[in-house]
Amino acid sequence: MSAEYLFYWSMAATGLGLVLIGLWGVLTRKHILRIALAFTLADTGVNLILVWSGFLPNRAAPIIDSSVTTVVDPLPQALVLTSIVIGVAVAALFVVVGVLASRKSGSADIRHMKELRW
Amino acid sequence: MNMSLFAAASIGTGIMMIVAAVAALIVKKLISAIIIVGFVSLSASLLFLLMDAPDVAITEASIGAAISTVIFLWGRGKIGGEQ
Amino acid sequence: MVKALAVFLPLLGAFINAWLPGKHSKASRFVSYTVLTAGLAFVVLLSIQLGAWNLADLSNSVIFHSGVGSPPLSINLEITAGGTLAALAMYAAVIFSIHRFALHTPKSQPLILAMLTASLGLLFATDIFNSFVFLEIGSIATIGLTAASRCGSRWEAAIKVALVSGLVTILYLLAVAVLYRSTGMLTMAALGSLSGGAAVLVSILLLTVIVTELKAFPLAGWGLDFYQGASSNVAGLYSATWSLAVLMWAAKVLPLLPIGNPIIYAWIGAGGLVLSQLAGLRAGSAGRILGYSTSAYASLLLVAAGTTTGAFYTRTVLVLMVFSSLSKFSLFMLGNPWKNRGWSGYGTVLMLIPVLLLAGIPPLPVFWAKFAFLKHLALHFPVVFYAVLAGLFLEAVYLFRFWADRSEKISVKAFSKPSAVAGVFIILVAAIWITQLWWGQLDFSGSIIASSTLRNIFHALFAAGTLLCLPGVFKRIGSERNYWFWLLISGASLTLLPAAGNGITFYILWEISAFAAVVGVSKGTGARNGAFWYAVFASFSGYLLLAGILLSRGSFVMAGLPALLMTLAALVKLGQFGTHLWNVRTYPAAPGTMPAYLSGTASKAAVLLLVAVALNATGGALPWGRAMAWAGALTALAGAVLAALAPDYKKLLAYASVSQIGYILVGLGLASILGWTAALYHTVHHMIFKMALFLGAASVLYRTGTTRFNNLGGLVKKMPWTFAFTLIAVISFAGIPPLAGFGGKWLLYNGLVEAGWLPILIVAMFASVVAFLYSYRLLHGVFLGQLSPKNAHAKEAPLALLLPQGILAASIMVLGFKPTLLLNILVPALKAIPGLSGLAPVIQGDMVLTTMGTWNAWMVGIMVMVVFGIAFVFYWISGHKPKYVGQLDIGFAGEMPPSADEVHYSNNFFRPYTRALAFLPRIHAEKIFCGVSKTFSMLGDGVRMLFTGDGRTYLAHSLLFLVLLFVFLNGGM
Amino acid sequence: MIRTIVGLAIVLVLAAILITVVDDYTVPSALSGVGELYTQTGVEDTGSVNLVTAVVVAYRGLDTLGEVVVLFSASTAVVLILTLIPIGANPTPPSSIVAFTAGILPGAIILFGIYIITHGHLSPGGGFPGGAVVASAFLLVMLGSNTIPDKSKFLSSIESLAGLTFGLLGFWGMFTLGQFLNNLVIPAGSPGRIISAGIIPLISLAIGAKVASELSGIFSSYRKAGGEE
Repeated sequence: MSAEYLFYWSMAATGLGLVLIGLWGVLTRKHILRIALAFTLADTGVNLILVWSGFLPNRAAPIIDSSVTTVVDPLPQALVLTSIVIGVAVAALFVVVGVLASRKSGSADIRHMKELRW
Repeated sequence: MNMSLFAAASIGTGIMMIVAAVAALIVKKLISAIIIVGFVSLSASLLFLLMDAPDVAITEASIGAAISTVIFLWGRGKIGGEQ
Repeated sequence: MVKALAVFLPLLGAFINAWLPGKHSKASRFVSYTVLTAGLAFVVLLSIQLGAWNLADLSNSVIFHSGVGSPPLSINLEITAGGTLAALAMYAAVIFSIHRFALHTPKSQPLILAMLTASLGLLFATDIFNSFVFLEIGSIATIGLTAASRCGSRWEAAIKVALVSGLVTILYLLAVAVLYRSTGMLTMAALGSLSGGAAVLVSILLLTVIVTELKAFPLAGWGLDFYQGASSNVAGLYSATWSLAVLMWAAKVLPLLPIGNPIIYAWIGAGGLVLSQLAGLRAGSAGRILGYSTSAYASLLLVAAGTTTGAFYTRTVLVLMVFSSLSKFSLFMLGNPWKNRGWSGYGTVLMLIPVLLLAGIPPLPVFWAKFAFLKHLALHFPVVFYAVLAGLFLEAVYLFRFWADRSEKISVKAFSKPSAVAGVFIILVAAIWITQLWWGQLDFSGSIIASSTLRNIFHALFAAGTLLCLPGVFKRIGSERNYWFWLLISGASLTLLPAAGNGITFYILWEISAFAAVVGVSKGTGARNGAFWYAVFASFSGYLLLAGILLSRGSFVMAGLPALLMTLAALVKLGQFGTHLWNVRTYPAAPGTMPAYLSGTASKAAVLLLVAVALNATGGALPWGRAMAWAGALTALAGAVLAALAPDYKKLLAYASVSQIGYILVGLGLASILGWTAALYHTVHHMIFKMALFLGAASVLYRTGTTRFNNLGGLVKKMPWTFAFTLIAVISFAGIPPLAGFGGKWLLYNGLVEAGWLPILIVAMFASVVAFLYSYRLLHGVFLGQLSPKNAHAKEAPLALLLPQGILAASIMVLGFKPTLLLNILVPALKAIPGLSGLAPVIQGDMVLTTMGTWNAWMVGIMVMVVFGIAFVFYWISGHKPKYVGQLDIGFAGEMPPSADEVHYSNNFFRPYTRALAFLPRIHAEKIFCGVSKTFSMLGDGVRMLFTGDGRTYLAHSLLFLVLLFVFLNGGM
Repeated sequence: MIRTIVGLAIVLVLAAILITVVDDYTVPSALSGVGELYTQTGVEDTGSVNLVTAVVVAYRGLDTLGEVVVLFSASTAVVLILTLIPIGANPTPPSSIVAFTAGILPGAIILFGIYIITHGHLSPGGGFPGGAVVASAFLLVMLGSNTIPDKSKFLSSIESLAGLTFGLLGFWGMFTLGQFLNNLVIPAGSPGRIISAGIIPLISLAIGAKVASELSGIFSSYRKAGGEE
């Protein structure tokens, strides 16, 4: 296993790990903000994986000038820019709705938000 | 060699992030959790830099780490207290 | 230019709107309306340019380029012809509903416009990541609108949408990463070039995302909660814009997924359809019911994606999804819970149109698409076909219940009047436009009933029955509403029914007549429940018929299973004992002359169906004829017993109707010329006397306002003509010569003896004896005995009700004395049918000869009259003088009469018989039905245990679904 | 407890699936697909030296527009919800350190943000990070002041104007070149200069202004919600 290999795949592993931890948190945490935090973690992980999907070791950032010709893929980075901003927008809304929902149900515990069922 | 340094950095950061992520979910205090998640975001922006994505790194640092954290802190203040 | 404006004008409007301060809501409304109208105009232009009016070819499209360069480098939107039609619907829905948001939350307009932009974007998107961005806009707008509405559970609904959209984001971006890493492209077309592990991964991720977003079972939980919790404005807008967009997007993506064999979609869809609709039966709130319906349509989409391709797929999906979304939109807008300002009579119908659209009842547009789709399934995917049919029936059941429960409470004001009118207009235009595509399938060359004689008999029967009900339509009492229009529609399509040349034509006319009658019934006082039962059984029989027709390739020619299904359809429609529940609930509830029409005329459609099935499938003799005859005989007996015990005039007649139908079944089951003669003779006869009786009941109701025997009696003095006509009818159906009823029974018994079916003969004869009981009760309870003081003011029925009765009574006399008038037509026609066994009765003058004996109607009539005359003379000269006392004159008993009702002699009239025959009603069908419905409820409850209400459970569902998909796909590969 | 274990099981199975399904555990050596094309023709096509900005603003401008709408919707929704339902809390007065910092830093931060925005086509940065930086300056101002700034007319004007500008720039491309959001409606100029890359700087400005004003709007309505008791 070369250093390059480790470098490359450790990125993916970190991203995947964050996604899975985030999903686990989403499934198991009770506090509504904890769930939002878990989503943020998973989001970060997904963003890492996305950037990684266009990443090549031994290349330069995608800013072309006279000295640089071999760069990494710019597209996933562009996607991740979008994804990060979307993530914060969703988080902002989630937090607001979560705060108000917890005020309505008198607790931030998601198990108490089961008025709608069946 | 340069590459092994990169590998060490990325693996180290990665392990740190994963540990932090788990900690964020199981730590008692919500405020610690929020700060830890902010820290994970900041580390992620380091990884973005390592992956030759400076644009993403800047954005993650300013939006993911800073602004998200502020938002969560606000939410914590409004919900009040821990679970 | 036009392309860009059609998609992005709402967005510009949103930006401008956000800038306008909230106080000046007029200005922002002006902006919204301007932008929406202009955008709509551009969409119309586009759809004309693309030739979208021609549903047969929706392949045209224009490309909307954006950015620099061309795909895959840049993004484009493909504006398809079908897409423009969906866009039209979205625009229309927003224009229709935005004023309501403007009233309640003026500042929500930017969000609505953003949601519209997202829907349009998703509709036309061709890029995977671009779709993601639009998906996020849609979720955010949904969450925002939900949370900003004024509805108690809005936070919970919003939280669940937010949770799910968070999960969807993660799974989707994972799919994007895998797709990009392995193909280097993000266009939808790139999905096709995936292979190996990446193909599996992207497929399961995207399929999970799609099924979650579609709210298809089993991932429907969050959607149901959302529909239940969101305000009806938001839910309505959501279904017409965002939900529709997601459906169309899924329809676009599903065929592109590298999933191997797309039949897996059909399995997910069909299984989900049945299970979710079972759970839907138990849904309580209006929003949740419509949520289940949404889930049903999502499942249908999956089935379509798994079983159809090409232009057929596009068209089916488009019509189904656009119209179901629009229907749900209007139901949400109409069923608005906090806008109930009383309701007007139009409300029922206004609400029924979308319900019928959703249930796919002809001739509404969804039907055509559904029919073509089901036909395809029946031919190629029989198991899926049965599942889909079952699911659709269950959906119809709870939709009708929704209608029956809710339509009391709706107000036309929920829509402004002009927009309601415009909406109905739009639906009508769309219906006509869509119908013309399939119009060619209709066939009126009359090949279903080959014999023109039989055809003409049925034509005449239906036409006469409808016409005789018409004079009385304005004699309504209490809160009964106008029903003549629906009676006319129903009667007209019935009259056309015998002319149907193929299955689809027959089915359409059948359903139109049934559902027009449903509306008619619903106009009665407190008749919602009756209408509901009618609707449920009508759609049950309709789906059986449809299954039969589709399995026999759109025709009637197949023996075996298709013929059996159609026979069952007819039995349900006839009210065969066991399914008679709807008769006895519907007939008494129907207004005015409607029961006469339903019992006398409309039920004969089922006889026609039986005849058609027998003639086409086997040339006359159905293999299950004997079973049918048994069923008929038992029906006759059980119906008669229940009729005798009925406490209500109309109910008694309803049970009597069930009973009499039994004789027809016995006759048809015999499959001999004699049996058929008896059956068809009795069909005509039943129509005549049952209409006379129900019209008599209508007259009594009209004059006294009640049909309870306890409150009736002694009306002979007040309503002598009505009594006379009823008497004639009663004598006739009791089978007493000289009137027409005797002949039918004589022929039938002859037939039974000829076939040697003696046990059936005995049961049928016993039933005739019981018939005496209830016919006596009928006469005595209503007309004879003491006049209730409440009815002292009653007078003779109005001419509009009396005249038809007179005509019917006269025809009973004519038919009684000259049965050969009918038999001369009937017998030759039946003799020509090869499948019927036995010898034909011979007709010589007034004499009818069979192997068993001779029947001379004139002679019998005169003899009976002579005997009666002698008896009457004896009675007269015996000088018996009864003492007439008032109803409350029971002073000699030393008691104060508690109330007139209880001392009425009709109270517990048949108490001795009730005791003696108690075992018969005890096994009556209600219990069986209770059992059936309990079973279904339990199943439904079991299914809905899945939906725990905890948002995290729904996320777990999605992830488990993903795992199962993986297992399934890897197992299959 | 059961839930924790079931959650863990689900997640582990997911991990197993993801790991077993991937059948290519190599390190790629060359770009494939569109990535390669962007690196070859990106500068030529758009005039932007920073390829990420070229993709964000020019090639996939539609995504960016959509993303701006995401932010717009979220901000509108937050403002809408919080104006409809005032939820109270006790605003704490800023500490002296915060107040001091808030007096000095914002100007510098805003300048930095504008630099990031305007140099998006030359160096790392662009509308999103720049806008976020500017918004953080606004946040600082807000934290440092005792008064509760409304989501003022000024903010919503900037928000709307920026959005409209973005949209209209898009239509400009549609009109002249037949492609929505094409950045070459004016000459590209020479790559590497500040005035180059067609209208990318303009679009970046619009994005930056939009992002900054949306995020500030969210903050200010948070703040407002906290202040109304």
